[in-house]
Amino acid sequence: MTSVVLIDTVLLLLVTVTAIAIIEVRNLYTSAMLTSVYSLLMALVWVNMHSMDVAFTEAAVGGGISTILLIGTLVHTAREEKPLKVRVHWKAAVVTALTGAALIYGTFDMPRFGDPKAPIHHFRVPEMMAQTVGFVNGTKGKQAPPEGFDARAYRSFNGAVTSVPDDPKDTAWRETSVLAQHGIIVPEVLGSHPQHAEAGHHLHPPDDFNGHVPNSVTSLLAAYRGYDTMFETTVIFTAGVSLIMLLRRPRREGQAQKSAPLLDQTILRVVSKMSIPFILLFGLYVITHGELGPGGGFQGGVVIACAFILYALIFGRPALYRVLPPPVIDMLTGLGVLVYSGTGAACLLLGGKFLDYSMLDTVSPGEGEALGMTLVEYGVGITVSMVMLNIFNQLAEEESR
Amino acid sequence: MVDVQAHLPVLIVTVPLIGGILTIATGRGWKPWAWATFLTGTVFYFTIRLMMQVLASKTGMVSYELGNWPRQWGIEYRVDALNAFILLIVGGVGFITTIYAKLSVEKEIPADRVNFFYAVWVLAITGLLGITVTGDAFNVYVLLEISSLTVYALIAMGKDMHRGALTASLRYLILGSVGASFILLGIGYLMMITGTLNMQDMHDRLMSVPGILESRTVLVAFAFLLAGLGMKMAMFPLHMWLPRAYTYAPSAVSALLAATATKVGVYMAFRFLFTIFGVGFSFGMMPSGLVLLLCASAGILVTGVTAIRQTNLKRMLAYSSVGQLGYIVLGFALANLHGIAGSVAHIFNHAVMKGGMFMALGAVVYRTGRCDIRSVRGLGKQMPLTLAAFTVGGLGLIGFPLTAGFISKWYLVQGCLERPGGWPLAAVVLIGSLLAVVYTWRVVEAAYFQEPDPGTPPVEEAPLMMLIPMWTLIGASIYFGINATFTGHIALTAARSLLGGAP
Amino acid sequence: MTGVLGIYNYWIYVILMMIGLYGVIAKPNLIKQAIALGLFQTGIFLYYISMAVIDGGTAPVWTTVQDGAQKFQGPYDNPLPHVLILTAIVVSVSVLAVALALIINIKRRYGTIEADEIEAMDIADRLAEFHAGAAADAVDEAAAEGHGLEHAHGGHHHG
Amino acid sequence: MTFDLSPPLLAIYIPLIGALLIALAGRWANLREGITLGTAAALFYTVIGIVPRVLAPDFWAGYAKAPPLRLIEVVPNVFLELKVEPLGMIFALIASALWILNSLYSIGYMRGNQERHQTRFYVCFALAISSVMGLAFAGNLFTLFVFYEMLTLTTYPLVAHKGTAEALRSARTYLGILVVTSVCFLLAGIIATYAYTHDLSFKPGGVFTKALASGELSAPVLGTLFLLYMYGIGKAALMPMHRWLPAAMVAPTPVSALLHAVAVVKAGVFTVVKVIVYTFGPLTLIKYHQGSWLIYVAGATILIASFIALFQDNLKRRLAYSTVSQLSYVIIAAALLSPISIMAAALHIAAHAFGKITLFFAAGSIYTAAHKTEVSQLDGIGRRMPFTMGAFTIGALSMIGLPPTAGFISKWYLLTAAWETEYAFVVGVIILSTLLNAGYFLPIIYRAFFRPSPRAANPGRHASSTDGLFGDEDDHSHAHGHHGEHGEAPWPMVLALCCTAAATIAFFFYSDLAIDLATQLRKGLLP
Repeated sequence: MTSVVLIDTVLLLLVTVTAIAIIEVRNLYTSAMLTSVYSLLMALVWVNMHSMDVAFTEAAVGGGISTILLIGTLVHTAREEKPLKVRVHWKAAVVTALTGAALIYGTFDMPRFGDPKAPIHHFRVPEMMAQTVGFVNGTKGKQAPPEGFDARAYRSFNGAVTSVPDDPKDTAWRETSVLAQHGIIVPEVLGSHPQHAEAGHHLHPPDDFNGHVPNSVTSLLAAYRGYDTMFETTVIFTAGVSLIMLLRRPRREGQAQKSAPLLDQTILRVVSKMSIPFILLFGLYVITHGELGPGGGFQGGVVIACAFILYALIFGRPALYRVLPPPVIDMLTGLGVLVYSGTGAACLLLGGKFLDYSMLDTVSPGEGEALGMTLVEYGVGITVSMVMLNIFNQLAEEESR
Repeated sequence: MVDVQAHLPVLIVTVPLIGGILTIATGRGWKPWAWATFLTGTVFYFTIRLMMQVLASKTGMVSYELGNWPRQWGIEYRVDALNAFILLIVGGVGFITTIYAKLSVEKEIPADRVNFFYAVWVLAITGLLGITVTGDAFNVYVLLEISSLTVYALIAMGKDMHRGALTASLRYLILGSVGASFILLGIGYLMMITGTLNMQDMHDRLMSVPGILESRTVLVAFAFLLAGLGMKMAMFPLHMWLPRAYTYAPSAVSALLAATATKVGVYMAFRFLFTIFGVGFSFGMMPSGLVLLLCASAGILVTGVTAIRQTNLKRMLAYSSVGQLGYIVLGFALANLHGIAGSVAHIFNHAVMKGGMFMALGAVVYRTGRCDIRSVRGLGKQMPLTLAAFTVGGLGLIGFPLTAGFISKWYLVQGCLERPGGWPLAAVVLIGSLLAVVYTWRVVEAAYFQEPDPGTPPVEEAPLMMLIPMWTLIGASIYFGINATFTGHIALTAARSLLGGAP
Repeated sequence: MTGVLGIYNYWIYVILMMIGLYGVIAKPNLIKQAIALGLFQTGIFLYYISMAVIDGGTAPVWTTVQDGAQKFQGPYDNPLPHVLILTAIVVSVSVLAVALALIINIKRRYGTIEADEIEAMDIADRLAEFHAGAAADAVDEAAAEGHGLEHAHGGHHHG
Repeated sequence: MTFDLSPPLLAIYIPLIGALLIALAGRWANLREGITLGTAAALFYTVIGIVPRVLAPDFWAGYAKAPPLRLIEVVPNVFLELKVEPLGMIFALIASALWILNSLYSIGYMRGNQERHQTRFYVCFALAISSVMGLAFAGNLFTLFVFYEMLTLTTYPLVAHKGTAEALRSARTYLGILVVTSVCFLLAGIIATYAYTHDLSFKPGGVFTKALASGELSAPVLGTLFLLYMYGIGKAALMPMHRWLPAAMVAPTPVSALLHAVAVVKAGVFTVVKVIVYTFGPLTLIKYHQGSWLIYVAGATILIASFIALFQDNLKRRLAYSTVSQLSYVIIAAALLSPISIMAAALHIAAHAFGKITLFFAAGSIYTAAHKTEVSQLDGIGRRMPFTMGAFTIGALSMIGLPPTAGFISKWYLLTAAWETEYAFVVGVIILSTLLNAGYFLPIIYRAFFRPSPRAANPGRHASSTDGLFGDEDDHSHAHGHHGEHGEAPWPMVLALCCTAAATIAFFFYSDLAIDLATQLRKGLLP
């Protein structure tokens, strides 16, 4: 507990300093590299807060993709910012100060950091996790918690919470909070009450996930909020297409492509040739394993894209285009979203609602849920990797002109 | 096979989504356009059926739980009279604008990326539809980003790739992202306090837990949502991105945006202010009514005057759009039955009028290559139908009787008068019409009573492919000005349900 | 968690956002603006993730194998904000990509990526457009007057 | 009693169809103008056919119960609807009758002056008449407003007809004042009325009684509404909203004649009377002591406008200010709120129409034949154009209110009403304005008949002092060539103006129909 806060405090200070440096430094390359540092620090912050998936993504996106994008852009634009006439932009400072003050004002009534009794920890999400999905006890489909289910009783499911008595010091703030006064944050310790112990019989035995996959982030991402994720994939697709629209120019046939300058570097060549298959394999693993541990389509997709980018860097883009011609990349970009939305549509065609994976049970009995989630993860992976590759290609082509 | 009726809400979004992605595989030439037309036509058909379904249902509401997850945990699509109406507008105008787009896109967009253009175009419509249909707060944010990203790209394509389009797009991107971030933040605050993301669930929590509404967190959430939405819907004085964006965007894109994008922004404001926070909080406990009324009034007057001073007609219409948005904001900020009804009706009426007017300007650009006030001189004779469409649309903006604009004004003024001390607001609404007279009449005078500049080659009437969509919208603005029972009924129903709190 | 430490994370997020916002408004360099926009958004991510933390909690991956059976070892942090932020991160990188593409194009067409210089060029563009119109108007008016004078003149002769 | 209300609808459709046919026949001038005349005749016939219903003795007994002719529900509970009543009947009758003569006159004028865009002119004219019919037969305030605005819009192209900078500027003033007043005040008043009463229909006795009785509406608010209406009806040219009328004189004379002496301005005062009688109700206004200010404003308008007219050298401008002052006769009559005065208002709408159109016709004839626009140019013209100036004299007498002309009848009723209501102010205004009227009309007649025509005048100077009202320079140069040799105007014009002059006199002797209708109107006012 305290260790989390301690590390958190230090890391966040570092992050803040980096952020200031990013804004203030005049050399844009430095700024870009600091952004990368910033992202890695952020990834550490996320890890510290137990958000493995976000940390993974932040490292891949912030440390990887964003930096590539920024450097790629800087090559074509400018190295340095123009020196500013004024040191402090007063208008901006005032706007910023006011906005910040408003936001800080809002924080005073917030549940404190890590408070287990914050509404978000005992309202919908616990209910959701206690819900039964898939084939459980011989019945198919999703079942709402039984009548009389007390969401707060989930705490007994969430183990330790109920057994930890409230530290009066920790809860002192609640007395002053309007939220606590009106019961939005439940002051009494639940579970110790006999009534809740009785409610406990509705809960599932602790070694059963109620049909959920173990990584509850994936469960939410690909199942409960799978529809959001479909659009997240579409956002990436849109970015890819927008980039094509904005940057691609008609390709002149027979144009002399720059030879790959790194090809002479034997060590690089050999090492990369050896490692690329493993990177690819790892990407696939990350996608597939998303149900069990951190990772998923997005992170895996980025890893796969990196493999291709590495290939292009070492062996030149013509080599990459022999493997993956640009039209194929374009089509694959869309294919990912199509796989995702196609899965949803398949559920619909099988008689359920859009993205109702339990319908896939007819295809693979008992594992419809898992099948659906794997399919959509692959969809995400394909689109993400191909869009990233496409972005890289656009920027690189820009360079070769 | 599949029961379309049962899945209408989701089909409205997924059909154009899947279809939009397939657009990139349709090759070049007329095919992407035909495919996009087919898609938007299908969507339009779905929106009509959904509207009928909503009107026929006893609860006045259609709910669809995606993935069959119960609505508190999954994502719910929830369609009542209000969003069915907005869907109808987006679907209908989207379809008509797509038909219109063919010629102007052929002329303004490089041929090798027409398929990408239409893919993005269809996805933009998808995003707008998705925002409108959903009942989940976070889903709104995701779809908002889809529509925003696509719109940035569409604007950047620019009229003849004008370089101003790039800066316009980037400026919109930055402001739009800040706005969207504020919305994301507001949603986060609300989620933290209520523990849920479903709009109806949030509302129930906000209503049922005593004292929660006085919490500083909710207050800040409200303020930031309002600011974010204000930027997205280009509410004065947060409209800075809009005039440029509309001016430099390709003609068809201007028409689409003017008719749908800001309207969906307003719809979000409806949902957040009325459905989530409830009218009692938004307009009772918060001073937002006053703030919005002030912004709207100032917007109507200032942008009206600014529009008069423009020589570029697209820019003029863009400022006019900000002003007309002021009417919509003013209407719902009144927070009474007729005000809200006027606001809802004006969403529709302005969409058809302004869409038609931008199409008319697009036709002028198509023929003359320009759209400043001088380029329309004497065009009343050379392009009679186009200029007539522009004039009729302009009469609608003025609020001339028997045009759609009059209906909105009728409700709005009524709403103003129902509010105690609302006389000055009624005056603002009416003075706004007068400003519209001035800026519309400059064009009418130039087109009908002035001779073309010597040396300008005579031009032909716009092609039928442009005239038909243009006149469909303008015709609708006349039809719904003469017989507004449909729009009036829907607007009043929506207003009642918004005031009742439940969608 | 007591006192200020209880909302420390929430203050840091505000500070990060505000650093970003300051950059967006104050920096004329477009790339700097894009980077600042990214910082601004990360602030929000920090807010969401902080919300998910539960005292004594662990990552919301529900499996540890003990004696061959999977066991819960709670409490777990709330997975919902994590999911939302995954989406938001993806959105922010997409926005960044489009912004950078626009900036590259702007550099191509304007030759600079400093907002104030671009603004000046835009104003010059519009002024040129406006002056062309105004000049034409002036020519028209002069022509109209000349025309009128000629006629009045002619009239006198006639009389 | 059953109302067969389709004729009023027909009265709107006939000019509309006429407009369509005129547009289609645009290329063949004779056919086009034949259609215009035919349409006008058909319209008059239709309108005449409605009269007996209104004159039926039990008209008012069935009025309240008779359903209006509902065309369409525009907004829920607000209909576009028509309903015939005596006041509208008078207005429709005059407008349709004078359209025939005016069409005849237009043919002569437009051809004589070789005007351009003649098809547009005839089309807009027919559309304007259609709007006038709608206005006259409007069944509620909403419908009234719709046609009121349509009338503004359809007459705009007629005012801007020449397309010169001067014409456009004047047309802008015209549109500006009429739209500003109607949108800012009239529309606001109508919507406020709806908000308070949810009743926009025309009822003898007014619609506010219930709201006033229940205290929902207070007397000051009623007064404010009254103010909104009176200044909202810009077409009534109540000072200071009168400026559009002199500006509109830039239009071709037939437009000035029918529209700005009859249709448009009469639409204004007609609306004023209609609102006073059917929306507010004279008794309500008296009971709550509202609206007496109108008498003084109208009185002031009469005097000031007459005074300005004295100093106008441009003939049409002088006529325009005369119109402003005459319109306020109607308003002052309506504002007296007595049954007789309301009758006087209705009769003056009719009486003034015949006289004023004659005067405008004469002015147009003079312009066409002699290209003269200024009063100071008219020396001796009576001997060259005896018919024109004879008719002009009759019209002028009617304006002054001398028998045997139409003007005498309405003035008589007005004086009676003023006497009865004991408004010495009104009696004074009438006497003074009669003197002023004589003061600005008689010198013209004197010049025309008793001064020798000029021989050595320099027409060029006159041409440049026309204020651009007849701005087209070509016309002037054309005129100089023929100066001094002109006779009467083309025959259709002379025929038309003789007819209107005759009608002005006939109205004095055969005023039964008008008085019957006015009496019917008065009957409705009695509880």
